Amino acid sequence: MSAILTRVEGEGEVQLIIREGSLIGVEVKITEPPRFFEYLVKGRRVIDVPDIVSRICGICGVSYILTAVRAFEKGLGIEPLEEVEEVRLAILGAERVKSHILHSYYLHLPDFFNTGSLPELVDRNPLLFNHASRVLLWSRKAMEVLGGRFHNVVNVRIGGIYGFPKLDNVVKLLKEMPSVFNSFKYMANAVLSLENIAMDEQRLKLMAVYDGSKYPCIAESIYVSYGSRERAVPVSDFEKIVRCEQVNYSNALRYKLIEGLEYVVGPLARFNIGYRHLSGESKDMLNSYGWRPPLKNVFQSIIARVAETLDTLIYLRDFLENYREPSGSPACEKLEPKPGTYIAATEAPRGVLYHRYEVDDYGRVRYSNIVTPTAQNQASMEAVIMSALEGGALSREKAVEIAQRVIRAFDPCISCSVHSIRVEFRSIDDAK
Amino acid sequence: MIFMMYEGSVRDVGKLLSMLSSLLNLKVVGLKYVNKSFTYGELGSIEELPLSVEDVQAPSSYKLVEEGASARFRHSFPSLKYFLYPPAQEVLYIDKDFGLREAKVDYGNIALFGIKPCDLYSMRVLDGILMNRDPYYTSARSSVKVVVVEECVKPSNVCFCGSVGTGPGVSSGFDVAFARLSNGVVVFKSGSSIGADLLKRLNVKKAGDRTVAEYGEAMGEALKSTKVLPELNALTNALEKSINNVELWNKVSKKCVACSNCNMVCPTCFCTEFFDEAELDGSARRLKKWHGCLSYSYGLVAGGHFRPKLYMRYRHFILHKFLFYPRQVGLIGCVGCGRCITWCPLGVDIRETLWEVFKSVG
Amino acid sequence: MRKASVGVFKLTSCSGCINELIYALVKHPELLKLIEVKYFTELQDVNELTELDVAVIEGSSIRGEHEEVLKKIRGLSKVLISMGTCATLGGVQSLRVGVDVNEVKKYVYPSPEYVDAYSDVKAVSELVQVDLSLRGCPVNGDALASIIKKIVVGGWPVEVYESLCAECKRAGIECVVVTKGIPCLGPIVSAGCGALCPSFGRGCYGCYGIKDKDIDVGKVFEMGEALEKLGLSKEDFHSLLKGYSMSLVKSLKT
Amino acid sequence: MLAKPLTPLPAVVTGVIDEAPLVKTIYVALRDFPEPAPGQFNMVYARGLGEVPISVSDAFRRGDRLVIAHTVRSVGAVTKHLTTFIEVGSQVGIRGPYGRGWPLEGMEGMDVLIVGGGIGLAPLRPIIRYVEARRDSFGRLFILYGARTPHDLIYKHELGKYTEIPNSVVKVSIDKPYEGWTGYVGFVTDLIDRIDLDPSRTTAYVCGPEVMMKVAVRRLASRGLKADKMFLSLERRMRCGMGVCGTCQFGHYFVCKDGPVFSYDELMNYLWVDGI
Repeated sequence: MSAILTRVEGEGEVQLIIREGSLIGVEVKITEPPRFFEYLVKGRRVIDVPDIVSRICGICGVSYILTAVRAFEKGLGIEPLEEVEEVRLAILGAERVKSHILHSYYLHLPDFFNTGSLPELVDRNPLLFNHASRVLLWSRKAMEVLGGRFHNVVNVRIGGIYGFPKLDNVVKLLKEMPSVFNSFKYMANAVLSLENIAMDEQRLKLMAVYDGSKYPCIAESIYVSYGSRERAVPVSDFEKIVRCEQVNYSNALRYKLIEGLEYVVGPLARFNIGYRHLSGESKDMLNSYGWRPPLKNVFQSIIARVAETLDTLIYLRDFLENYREPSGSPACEKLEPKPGTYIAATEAPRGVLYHRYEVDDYGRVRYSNIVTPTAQNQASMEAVIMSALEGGALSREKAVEIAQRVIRAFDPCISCSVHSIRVEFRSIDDAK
Repeated sequence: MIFMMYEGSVRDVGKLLSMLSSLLNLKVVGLKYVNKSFTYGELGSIEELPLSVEDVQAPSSYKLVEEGASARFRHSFPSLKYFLYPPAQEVLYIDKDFGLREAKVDYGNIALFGIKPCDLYSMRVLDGILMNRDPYYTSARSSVKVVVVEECVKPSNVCFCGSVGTGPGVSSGFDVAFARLSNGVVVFKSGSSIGADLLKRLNVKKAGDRTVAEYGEAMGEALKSTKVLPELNALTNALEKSINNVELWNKVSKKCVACSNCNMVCPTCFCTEFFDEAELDGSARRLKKWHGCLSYSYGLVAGGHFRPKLYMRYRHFILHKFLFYPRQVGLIGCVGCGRCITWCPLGVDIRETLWEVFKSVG
Repeated sequence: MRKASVGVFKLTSCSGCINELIYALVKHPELLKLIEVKYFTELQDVNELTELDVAVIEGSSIRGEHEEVLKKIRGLSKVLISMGTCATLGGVQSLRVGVDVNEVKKYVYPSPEYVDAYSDVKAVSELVQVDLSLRGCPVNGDALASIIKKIVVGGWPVEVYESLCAECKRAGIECVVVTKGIPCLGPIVSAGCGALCPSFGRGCYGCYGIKDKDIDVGKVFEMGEALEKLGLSKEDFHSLLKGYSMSLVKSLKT
Repeated sequence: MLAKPLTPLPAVVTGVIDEAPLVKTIYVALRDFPEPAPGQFNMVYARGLGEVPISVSDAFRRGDRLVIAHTVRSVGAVTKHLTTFIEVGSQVGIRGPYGRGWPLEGMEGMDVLIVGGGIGLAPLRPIIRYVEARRDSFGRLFILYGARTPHDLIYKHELGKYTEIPNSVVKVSIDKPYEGWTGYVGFVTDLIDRIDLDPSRTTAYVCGPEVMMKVAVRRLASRGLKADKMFLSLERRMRCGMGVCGTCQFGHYFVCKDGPVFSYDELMNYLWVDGI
């Protein structure tokens, strides 16, 4: 039996394989059609790559842009001005706020309120809706002021940005911040005081882009926590510590650690790995509701999202308060791509995002490999669903519902993951 | 008409500017050059005028160079209509009970400062169409109480005001005109009793013979450099004859991609479009925006199109300026500023078009 | 007033336009009271494919099933809207058009035989009649809200076809081509974004697609020539056209 | 100058008549509104959607109010709304009356020839009313009217009554044969050759699609009518109605304020130029 995934970004299905009354397997399938992004960037100028890969995802395009930008800048030895880097991180931050609010409130929260749709949740709790909307709408303005638009921002380029945000726009954003914090806290309260978040320990292996100096975001190392032990490798060794596998039932490309273990990327991983770097204010807020690391269950990801949102809002406030429109050039003018390999990894809202590009003698992309967070989480998604359903004598409807909830807790970004996952189209008719 | 001429320095220009606000209590408005960008707005001081930069213009190219005291600025893309007839205005709010609230334009009392002869002329052209008809223009325009013009001693590569008789000097429609000669001397002349009074209070001395001669020579040179088109009557006759020559109009509009930049920068283009914003409670807003005749929508109606081909719209742009405007308002509609040449991203040059038409059918 | 029944469907795309639609609903929650959402998997669990007043399609078609689904939706809908550049013109995935899809599959997938896609990428209007086309990668959520409002109150948007340059000039932005020599597709690209890229000092790369009413091969060629002088090669110009204006590029042949 | 030249006057719809497929006549009643002359038009505003220029197809006093008829064909966003959603009691906005109408004063004693195509009869109807009210002042009244099919004829209930006007000739045509149609089949302009026309004492008033008007002009000229005795009502994109938005330009004319009615000799230089 299978069901279309709802309240996720993109289109997918979950299939529960039942033999003689007991569950023997779970398949999370992506029904999203392929767009062949690795092929789309083939032959393109390096400078064009960020805008193309931005279109992989309708929520977290900035992460794609910045990962590509980072890869080429690193490889070409370009170091943008500090002010420029701050603007870019602020855009990334605004995107993280947007993504987390979208997911937590619009897609995920209905699960905790036992409603099946956003309109129903709005009906039931209009005040919560208003507050969540205020934060989301502000994040949109922030993205517009800093990056040009809500997604597929236009202001980030290899070597810097295209233009510095206008000071008066920044001032306007800043003016709204107190009410944004206020609204966020209302929403955070609603989430942090939820009493139906699963608490059982799932013994997850976690991975994040992390170098020990700041909360996982952009760094040169990949950090893996196995629970009892941990390891860190340079980003350039990422492809050595994971393995890409295909399983016979779906031929989906999925990622596991080289030892064969499934792992989790995303807010939960970042939170457990980087908790100590969170601001005091964020920690205090969590602690006052009794939340402390480590978070042990994927359903608790929403707690990590709330913490990250607050932390990011604090970062943005500091940025906006200290912003002065610089007079220098927003980007290094000369860009002369050399042949070679360009690699970077960043933390997209959903987790580790890895890009590798091979550039030919003409400065054009010859080959690329883009590993998205959802592709990495897929094995874990199935494993967690499996363990959540094991042994229970659940009705089919209930089983599907639980499976859906697990998947939503991961916040899968299906449109981004599809380019590396085998696709099996199910027509809408069948789904009915 | 013979004007009394005075001579002074750039300092006197600054003094004149402050007199307008201190003495006549006017808001002084001009093309400001602040933070490396141009906008029409209230001038706090003469420092906000582009006095030490020079625009180097060519088809599809505009560069500003810092030239210090010898710099002579002509224009950038915003013409006077950006101020008098803004690109977008809310005109009406209709509430859910069909109650109407009109937008008001109140500019106070204004002195236009440092505008160029071509832009001064464009105001007369727009007056012919909009004055006492469009309430917003009428209101904005009526607020203009004093006009101070800077004559162009050094026109740019795209200027052809001399060909259409709109510049580089002025002879009417202004209160004070000044010209900055290359030696730093500024020549003032008054065009009205207010102007005469202002110059008297400015306490500038009567221009000496040498200054008068230098001024005459400079303006003569400027006029010569901007006389680049065929003689006007012959040109308009040729345009009249060309109307039906589809092949010719297709040829001269070959490079045009209908982007309407020329319409937007043209100081006499006034076409507008109205837009409605509906609200769910039944209320609505009505907005007015510039619309260019090169754009596809121009001539489009539900169920048909009166100018479906690009050459037709390009032809209208040209004919309107040279043939139709004179019949509509009694003035030539092209002021010869050359903005449409500079700001055309494909470098379509109206002078070439006119010559082409002239040669083909003239 | 009877609530308008609405369905939102996704073909090949990134969900970005759907997110703009969600933004429009968040910004104007009163809209939710005037529409009945019948199908919208990103918003609700229970979805049914039924008769609709308005169907909104995101994304382009890359295989036969898409065409069937589209035809079915068309048959059920009074008004069909193609939302965004993918649905309206093909979208970024069209960059692969012109190459045998088997080549493309092999390049990306280890088991290409499992991937179902044809060599073409088709805009919605290539397959079914479209009542309203909205461009943009992504479509602008505020414009979207404004249009939905008009439709909900029983109206229809009055369309104006003009170049991005018109918006750019009205906004008082200095032309990047003329002042900085930066290649910009604005002159041949449809208005709609508010001249976003030029407002950041950058040339338009055409994500709203080229104009469809007054552009022919000759004009595209003229634009290409002008851009080449500014340093954008023909090849890269064509990529931009393919990536954001594919269905128009197809119709420009001749 | 009007005090509020761009502001419509709110008006309540007092009647809606189905004329033909996609065509309705909408009546509004207004106080303090100038009486339109035959051939003038109003800007009709649908709130939140936009304004369209619509010819006045009838106007009469009822008590202290002026009732004005606008015959609207559903072709665009606004007209579609007007013909679909507007009903008795709905509110619309009206500005006007605008433009130069049909020249009737000074034409006394002349034969009046009306040539209408499709919805083009709408602005011509006030001429019929005018002549009927002053029947003795004018010579013969010819009404030539054509539409695509019998269904597309407007004012069906009235067409028969026109024959009752003394000294009138009414001829109606449809473009292609249609079951049950016994009248003339062909273009309305063909009818020009089928009437007894005295060119020296006839004024022609023509309105319809531009191609039809061009044919009419040719036919009328071949029958000996002078250019200054033929009048045409033009259609263009119009946004303001008073010569400021510029979108209705036709040659050097603003169709909204210099027209919409022009004599053929005024148009001669432009009418045959494609897209001028």
